[in-house]
Amino acid sequence: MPELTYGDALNAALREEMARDERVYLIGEDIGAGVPFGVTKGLREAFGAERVLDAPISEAAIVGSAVGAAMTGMRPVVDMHFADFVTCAMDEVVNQLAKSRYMFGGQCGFPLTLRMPYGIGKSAGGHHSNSVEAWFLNTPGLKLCLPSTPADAKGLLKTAIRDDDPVLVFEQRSLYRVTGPVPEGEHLIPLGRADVKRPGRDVTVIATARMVQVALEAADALAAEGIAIEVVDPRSLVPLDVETLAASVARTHRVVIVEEGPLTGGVGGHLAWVVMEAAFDELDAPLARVAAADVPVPFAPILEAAVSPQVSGIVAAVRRTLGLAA
Amino acid sequence: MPELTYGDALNAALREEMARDERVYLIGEDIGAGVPFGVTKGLREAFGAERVLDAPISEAAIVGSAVGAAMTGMRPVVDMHFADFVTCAMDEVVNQLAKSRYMFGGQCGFPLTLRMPYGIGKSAGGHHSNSVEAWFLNTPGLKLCLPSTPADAKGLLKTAIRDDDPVLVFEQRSLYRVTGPVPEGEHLIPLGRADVKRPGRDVTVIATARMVQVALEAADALAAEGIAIEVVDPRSLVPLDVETLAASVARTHRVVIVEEGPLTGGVGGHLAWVVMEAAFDELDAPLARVAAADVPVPFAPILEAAVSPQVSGIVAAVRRTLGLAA
Amino acid sequence: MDEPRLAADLYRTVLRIRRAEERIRDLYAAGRMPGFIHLSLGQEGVAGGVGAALRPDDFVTSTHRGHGHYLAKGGSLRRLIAELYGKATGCCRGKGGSMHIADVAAGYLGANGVLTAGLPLACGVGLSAKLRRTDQVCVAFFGDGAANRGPFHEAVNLAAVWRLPVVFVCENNGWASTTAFAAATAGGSIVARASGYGIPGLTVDGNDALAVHGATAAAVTRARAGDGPSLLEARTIRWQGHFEGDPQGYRDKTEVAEGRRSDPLVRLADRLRALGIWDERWAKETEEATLAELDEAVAFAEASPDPLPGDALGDLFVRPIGD
Amino acid sequence: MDEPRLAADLYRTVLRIRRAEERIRDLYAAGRMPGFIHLSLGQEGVAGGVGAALRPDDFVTSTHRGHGHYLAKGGSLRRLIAELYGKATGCCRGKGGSMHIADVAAGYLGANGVLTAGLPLACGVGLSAKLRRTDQVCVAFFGDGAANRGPFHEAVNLAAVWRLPVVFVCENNGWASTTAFAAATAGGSIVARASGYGIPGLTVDGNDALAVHGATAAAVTRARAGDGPSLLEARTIRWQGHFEGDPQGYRDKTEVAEGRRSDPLVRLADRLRALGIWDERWAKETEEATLAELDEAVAFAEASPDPLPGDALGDLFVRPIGD
Ligand SMILES: Cc1ncc(C[n+]2csc(CCOP(=O)(O)OP(=O)(O)O)c2C)c(N)n1
Ligand SMILES: Cc1ncc(C[n+]2csc(CCOP(=O)(O)OP(=O)(O)O)c2C)c(N)n1
Ligand SMILES: [Mg+2]
Ligand SMILES: [Mg+2]
Repeated sequence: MPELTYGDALNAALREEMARDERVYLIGEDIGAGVPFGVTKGLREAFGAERVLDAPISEAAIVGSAVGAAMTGMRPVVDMHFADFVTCAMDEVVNQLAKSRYMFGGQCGFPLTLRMPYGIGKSAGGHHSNSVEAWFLNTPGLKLCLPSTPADAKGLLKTAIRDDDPVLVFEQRSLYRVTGPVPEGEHLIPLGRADVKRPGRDVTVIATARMVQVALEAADALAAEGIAIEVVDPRSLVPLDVETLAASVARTHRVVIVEEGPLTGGVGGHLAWVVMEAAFDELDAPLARVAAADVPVPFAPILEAAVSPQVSGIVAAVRRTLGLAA
Repeated sequence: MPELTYGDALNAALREEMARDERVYLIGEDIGAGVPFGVTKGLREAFGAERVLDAPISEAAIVGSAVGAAMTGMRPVVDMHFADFVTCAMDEVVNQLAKSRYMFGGQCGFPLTLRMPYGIGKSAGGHHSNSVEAWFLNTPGLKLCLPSTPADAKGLLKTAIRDDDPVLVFEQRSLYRVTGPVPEGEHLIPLGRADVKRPGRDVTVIATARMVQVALEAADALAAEGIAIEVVDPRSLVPLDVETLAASVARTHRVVIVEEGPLTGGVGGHLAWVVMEAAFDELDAPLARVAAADVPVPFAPILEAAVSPQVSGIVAAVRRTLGLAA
Repeated sequence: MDEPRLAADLYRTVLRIRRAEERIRDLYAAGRMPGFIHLSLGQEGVAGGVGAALRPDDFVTSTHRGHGHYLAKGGSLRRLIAELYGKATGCCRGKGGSMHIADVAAGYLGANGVLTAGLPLACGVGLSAKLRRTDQVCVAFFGDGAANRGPFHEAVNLAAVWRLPVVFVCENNGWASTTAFAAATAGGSIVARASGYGIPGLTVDGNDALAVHGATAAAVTRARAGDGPSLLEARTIRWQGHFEGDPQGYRDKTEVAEGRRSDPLVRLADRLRALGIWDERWAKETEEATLAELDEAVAFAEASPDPLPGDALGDLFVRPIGD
Repeated sequence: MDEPRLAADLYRTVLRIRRAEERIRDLYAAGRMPGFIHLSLGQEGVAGGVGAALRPDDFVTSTHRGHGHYLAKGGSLRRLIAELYGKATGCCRGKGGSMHIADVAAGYLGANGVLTAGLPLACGVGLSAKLRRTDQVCVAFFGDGAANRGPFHEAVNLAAVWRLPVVFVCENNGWASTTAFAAATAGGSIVARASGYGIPGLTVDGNDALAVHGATAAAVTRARAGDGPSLLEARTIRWQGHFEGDPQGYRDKTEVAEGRRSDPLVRLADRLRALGIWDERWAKETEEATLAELDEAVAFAEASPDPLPGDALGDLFVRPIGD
């Protein structure tokens, strides 16, 4: 299996789906040149400027137009540039995209994929570092996935594009250059199928996207002291694979939930709730959560690191869950 | 103590604070005429059109301008018309209002009050019925309160206006005509102080805004079968009075959390997490949640009722928590 | 189409909207319909004129005041009324309501509870037509108040720079709820903004359905030919309150009284007379047919079943979760 | 101010920005500064000309390319450089960075990571001045690309209809990242949009700091007098990539080479020569003083302490939760 970066795996997914279905087109700012993260590079050359549309800086019109196109036979893939800027198209995502099928009484589908490059990394500052998936978790009508590896990136993006419903794909910015094996061609990962990234008997650690990588580092550190954590990656939050999560908890009886966004009101609260609902009696200890501090993301590297979830934080939470000194 | 409607209590708060501090001004759409809910009626006559500003339909400019005014000495009170339309000013709330003080390194305050008429009621349809507070719970830099009674409405709004930080006041639309005793003049309710709306020994029911009223109805129904629920109203979600919640749970050992918005990713998940953190060992049964279904709010009364949390749902959840047949 | 035929058609359409809106007003007042209702009484000339300039396979994105737009686009009166009743037979199966009437098959891509939201949607519909190599056109309706929201700017610029087959139709009725046009809008008109985007802008008397038709037809022809969008501003008058039940303390009663002198239906009748083809019998038959259709539609709605509570959970996804 | 004095002042300001941006470019390339950097090299004439037309108690809202705006508004070079280093002594105590420089006391109300966000803010600053009965003015800077976002429209309309003391200054450098101006913007110019709002619009050569100053001063006078906003479009050239490190595959190298012929600093020097007041010694002293200030600022930043990790939790609220 070839090794690709996460970014190139996404590029391959776009390329394959555009070749497969001419209704698929891309729209965003500066995507013709592959800006800002290289994911769309070479696609304008391959498919023409008509299918790789460099839009004006008009997020509301970019997303809104894609909603209009989706309801009239096209399958747009929208590049949000930075997920932070979804704030500039919030109405289009929430009131038009997510709700219209339902409010139309099911008259048509809205097969739109919204690519959301997000997250903390490289001191990009408070307007370019946010995790915004919690907003959309509370917005019925959207499916959400967050790939953590190059293979998942390809498989989930391809699935998202073929889905007849709106899917938001959250791509953690710092993962774009991470490499891993990626199946060639037809590689589809269904939404709602979690993946155990590392098995372990002691504690279930639930994490998505870049937090999976951080959790895997924590797993190595903990393995050194004989603690085996199981890293479970839900891969999609809507739909959510409750069964796999519950099965893991039934084995470990202890749970740590890791997320990159702020703790208060974060997706971890929802996951904690789901686990509790599904496996309350299995829990031998209170659930623990590791999340960003409840502040915007600051600029200076020292501060940025101070607010972000770190390996050390996961290690401490796992130990706490096991009743050990943190 | 005079009886006032919730709407008139808010009106009194605005009137008193405008009289008290000339830096306070109101801005929104059609507020001069007191539209849409009558909360601002008479204020233009009392304080002049310069302090009760009828803006163009330009939500981004309404909120954005208020942020600019707040950082240069004014204390704007923004009327969002319907909280749903905050989607049209999401960047201004999230990236400008919530973050700027922090990102400026604390150079100035942003004393802005954002009034958010929200929620389900009277078949207003999917674009005029939403609970959006969960988005802002995950947005550090904002304080959030949700008054449930006329007295709380007055006391919390007055406090919000005097607060040097941004405060979002979520006013459930259906409460505007509910009446209750309201203290005259200087009546301030600090943020972060929960209120036990009805004491009870068996189950703690946590609810805000209109859900408090529904929970109180459920309390009556349950009292008839000898079950005494304690209805605790956090009143503000940021800051959150964890102590009062935990103390109640320490008495009842059982918790039902009620919210008006969709279950998945809702504020109830956060509250469940907080309760678990604070009182895991006190819990004799899994927490239960009552929330809206995970769909947009439909139009037809039958459908609207079907998706909304009802007294019957709370009663069933309480019984389930007690191990009784629902 | 020759003018007599067109004028007669427009008369029929405007009459149909007029009578439907009047009936809705009365039914709503009688408590038969839940929710909020915004009527287009007085503004029917705009809907009629625009609708007549479109093909069945063209598209429209609409507003909270959209009943007339829907009917003029070939919408079903039965399914409209049933939706306003919140019945299972409504065009949105009772999930939408007045502010969210939609009929994708009729090319009516939704009223909208969010002002100005339809303009970006229309750009995408136009883009879709372009990419699918059809010559379909999309009209985006919006009010004078809605023209002050940002998506107006983004959409008009996008359509202009990409030469999308979109016609932006502003119904300027002088009011945005309680706010007078001039109090909220700089520049004196909406159409004044067109030149900044290098696109044609045209003001038209919105109460003259024939004039609206002419202006729209020209803009549609241009759009179909690939020459890009136009901005039309139809000046008209809102006879009712902003919403049904609006006490209207903010406006002078004489305004509507004067406005009624420019009734688009009367003006069409006058035009038919001037063309020498007005026929009392035809008018009577048209009136009767219109009322008969309406009676039937109301009866249909009344007799239709309510949705079932369990229906509330359907229609969210094409592929429901768990399937 | 007489022209010689003004030209000399502008020369000093433009030089200060030029040397600062060059030094930042080099320090960033050397890995001394984290994050992203957008430089205004080539565009200093706009910042200089605008800044000189403002009083210390006036305000500016700025953009991601804002270092020059800050310095021209009387900003502190030390605190700017320290912020770019992410140091505790930076103007935002290391929490902002290049895209978020802010200095409220200097009337510099923030660079912004969100394009166009500064325009609505500026309206509120203008409204605040009006309500507080001062005659302060706020300038909102934005790029040609940012002019296509909705808040541009909302803000310009609001300022126009309320006659707010705001001056909208578009720096049109021909590019929005990799996207050429004409590919994204209908109408041929930004200033063409002014008439739609009934406000004055003026195009000015952004590389001619004196011309920028003149146009801004007129707009500021108008704003101070209560006559409302103006829209200026300063045509200029971005010498660097969009951000430092941008490979710029999308643009022709000759463009910048040609642009450099219209160097705002050289043009000021030429003007001083034409006025007969160019003095080599003065120029040398000015250069030396500028570099000395810069050296000192860099040394200050280098020597400054990093923030403490615990500082990350502060500055969120005026009244922190739990207090
Ligand atoms: C984004 C948004 N803001 C505010 C509202 C509330 N609202 C509904 S209709 C209306 C007035 C609209 O005026 P106009 O666009 O002129 O249309 P008209 O009602 O005159 O047909 C307002 C403010 C809304 N629905 N959406
Ligand atoms: C709302 C928003 N959309 C997109 C971006 C990403 N972005 C940053 S700068 C830029 C180009 C800006 O062009 P222009 O406004 O002309 O300013 P310039 O860079 O030329 O100074 C883009 C697309 C952003 N920061 N904010
Ligand atoms: Mg209107
Ligand atoms: Mg530019």
